[in-house]
Amino acid sequence: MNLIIFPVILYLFSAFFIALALKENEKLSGIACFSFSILSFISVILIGKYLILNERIIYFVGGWKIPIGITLMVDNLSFIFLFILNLLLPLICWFSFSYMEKYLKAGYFYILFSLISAGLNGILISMDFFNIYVFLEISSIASYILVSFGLRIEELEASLKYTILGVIGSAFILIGIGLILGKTGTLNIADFTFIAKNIEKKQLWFILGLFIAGFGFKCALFPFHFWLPDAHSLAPSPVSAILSGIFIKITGFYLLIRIVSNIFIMFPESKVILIGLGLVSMIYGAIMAIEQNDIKRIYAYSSISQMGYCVLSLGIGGYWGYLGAILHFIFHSLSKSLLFLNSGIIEYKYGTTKIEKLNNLVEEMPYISTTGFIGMLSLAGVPPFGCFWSKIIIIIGAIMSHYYGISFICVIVSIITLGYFLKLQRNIFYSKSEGVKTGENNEFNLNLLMPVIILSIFIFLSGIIFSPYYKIWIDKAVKNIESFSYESLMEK
Amino acid sequence: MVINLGFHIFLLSLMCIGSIIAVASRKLISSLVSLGTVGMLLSIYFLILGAPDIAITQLVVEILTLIILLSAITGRDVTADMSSSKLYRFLFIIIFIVSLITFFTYSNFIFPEFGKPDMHVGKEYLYLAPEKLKAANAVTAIVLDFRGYDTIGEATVIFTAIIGVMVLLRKKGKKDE
Amino acid sequence: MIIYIIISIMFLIGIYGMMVKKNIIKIIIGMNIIGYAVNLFFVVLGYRNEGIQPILVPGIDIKEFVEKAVNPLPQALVLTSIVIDLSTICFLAALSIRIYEKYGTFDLEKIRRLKG
Amino acid sequence: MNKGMSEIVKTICRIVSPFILIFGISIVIYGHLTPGGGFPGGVVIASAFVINLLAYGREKVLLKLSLNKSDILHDIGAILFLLVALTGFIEGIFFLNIFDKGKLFSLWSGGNLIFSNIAIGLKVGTSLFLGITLLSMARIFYKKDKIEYFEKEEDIK
Repeated sequence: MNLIIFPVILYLFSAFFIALALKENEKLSGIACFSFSILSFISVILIGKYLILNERIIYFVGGWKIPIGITLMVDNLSFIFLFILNLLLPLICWFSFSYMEKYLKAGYFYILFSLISAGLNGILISMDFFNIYVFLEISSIASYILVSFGLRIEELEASLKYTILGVIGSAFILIGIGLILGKTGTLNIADFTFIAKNIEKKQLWFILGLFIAGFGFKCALFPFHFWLPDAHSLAPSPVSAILSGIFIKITGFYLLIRIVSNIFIMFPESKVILIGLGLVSMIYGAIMAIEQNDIKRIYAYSSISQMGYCVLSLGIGGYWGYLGAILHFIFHSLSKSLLFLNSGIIEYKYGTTKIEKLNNLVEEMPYISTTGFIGMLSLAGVPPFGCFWSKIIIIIGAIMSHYYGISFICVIVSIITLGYFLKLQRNIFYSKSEGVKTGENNEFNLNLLMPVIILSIFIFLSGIIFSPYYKIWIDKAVKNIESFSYESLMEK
Repeated sequence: MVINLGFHIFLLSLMCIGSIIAVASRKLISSLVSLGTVGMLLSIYFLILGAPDIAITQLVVEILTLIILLSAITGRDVTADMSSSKLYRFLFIIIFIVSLITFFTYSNFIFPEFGKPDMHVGKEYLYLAPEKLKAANAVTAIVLDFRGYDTIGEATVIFTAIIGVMVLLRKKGKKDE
Repeated sequence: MIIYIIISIMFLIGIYGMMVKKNIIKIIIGMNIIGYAVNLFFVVLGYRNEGIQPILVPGIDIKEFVEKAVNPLPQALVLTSIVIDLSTICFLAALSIRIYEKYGTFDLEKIRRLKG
Repeated sequence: MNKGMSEIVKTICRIVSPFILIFGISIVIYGHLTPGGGFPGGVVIASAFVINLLAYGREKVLLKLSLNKSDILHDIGAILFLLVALTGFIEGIFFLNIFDKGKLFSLWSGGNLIFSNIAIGLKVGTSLFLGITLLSMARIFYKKDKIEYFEKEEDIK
């Protein structure tokens, strides 16, 4: 099944090819990057087609068997992440055509875009600790650079902060990998879980702690969140859409799922830590979002809050908890990317995202206000849209596991979310107060508009036609989280 | 080569002292020099630990790191580094004490045993590299063949960093600024 | 055990440099020390008492080689990790040059504009 | 023109740097037999150019290996390594070593290891040279209020 490795190879080749031949020509490099991302999307669809009949794909790089070589694996859980990632990337690339026109040497942007995509795809298909670390580093370094792409002072500083914290997080992860190597002599996840069965628990808790801290840095859980608001709000908007929409979920959340529920199965206590961290960052993000005065900063704090929901739901566990975590990941990815792209259009047209400078945009940008409205309603959890279903499932999960207080807090935070989004919506789109910005630049830029509209249609449909089409996949993924253990791969 | 534990500890403590000087020194130049000392000691220690590949790499990478950092500070303001945040220092002292206590109490559980690695994968490599791959250097065989996929990633990391340097040293970020 | 503890002290010194110091170059130095500590940790993991280097030279039997050589796997990983550190330092040096150009100082105290 | 460092340094550099270059190349080529390989060798090759850069100043080095050229070379190195990996697809598996393995301790042994070593050596050497040159040039250009590196190179020619 050679197809599994195609997304990574395609994106790597795209990066090298653009760097070699096209980087001086912005348009051509954009088109090349877009076509490679479409190819990658097609290969992911084909992987999905294969997964209908088979439970998982296992691939031995170089033909070396499990403990020796690097083994790749895609199962239904990683397929859902792969699908969302490769669905968003072409759209964001398309959006960048017009948005990146303003930047000097935008050819480099597409190189870095390809690199970050290659890194994220590589994390998702891998089944080897060190391989995951290497691809994590590729995508992280590319994201540090992308944050500072505009070379404004604030961007440089945000990038510096992000780099420092990211390096500390990576160091934790690397030390954890080293301890795994020292304890068991292997780097393969399946081999490790097979051996770890016979190791005493007290030998392993430190590794788990290091991993939770490291991936906590990556997905901005509460004590490790300092970098996120600056980095996500100051980066160019397509970059914010990648970072907030998908990057923190794959580098943080996906790997946390794997670590907590598939690899370190012997530690049910870790779930309690996740509930605590998730709860605190959920509340913290929501409260901080209220008092911000910049659109993108509100979205960034909202990201912290919504990641809190995901991690909380992962910690609650059980069928409903895992279902809620996966669904919330999907809907939050789509909606948050949509919102960041939306704010990117506003930034493109008006040059600012400060709330007090923007007024009554609904007359000048009817499309944008509609799509933004859809995204915000979805994130705030208003009934027909996606996040309503995921939030209600998380609440059900909390009640089923007898965490009544937590379900109550979830409802409260959801109301706060609705509050600050409605306030934002009213302030920038509908308020007719003084200082209305009357540029007549209501131009109809398809490159900017189409990705946003496509995304909002996705969100609308995925919310309304809830179950029948993709419920099978999500059920399979939930089953993967609940009962899959890597050691079953070792018996063959 | 038989080395007693004392020599290991001696070299390691030298490195520790060097890194303390590197962090604490007031002048950037002197802290860079002591950083270089630590790197060179590290390279020697790698050689003693039976890792000549890494020793070469560490030696040259150390030199290049120093050149990079020196080229970043030469001609610029390198006055004494006095400032350090009080809150973070306090936090750090807590972290330091807590982690030291943890390491000392649980060291048997946290760390693997020194000098007796688990070789159930390592032995396979040592056997397969000369026997099947006909490569004398097991480390190169791992880097480029058994785990070659990692090395693609590694080459990509350097590539990314160089692209990053090019991006950061552009004339300006946006066209209209 | 004492060897691992000294290495972790070195790691903590690096963390100190990154957390407490406010000079960008100092932060890079702290990062470098963290990298040293991690690399050292990996190589020490693979060390075998009275081990030989994992490179076959003519005259040694393969069986003897397998029994005696140190673990080559951590060394291969360290090679990767050294390069990753070098790349990060390259990038950070460029970033600090850029920041210096805007502010005329490496001191973060005078630079800090962003809150929270 | 009194650029770069003193005459002693220049002379020593002139004598030493070819040896460093050859040493680097030999580390790359014999990487599968002796300690070394693509990465250490590439770094040594880069340092051979970098000491010239330090001793003579950048103009003289850039005449030998210009920035444009090293920019292209490091992309080519990356693509070459990817292609070596892709040769495995001829027999159906990514990264499969399909070449003849040869005899132990001879130069041709280990199948594609030597190609990978050369590709990585090229990539690492040129990209580090590129990075360090750019970093050292940034200072000079900021002073002259001229930052873009490709512009400056045309002045040299």
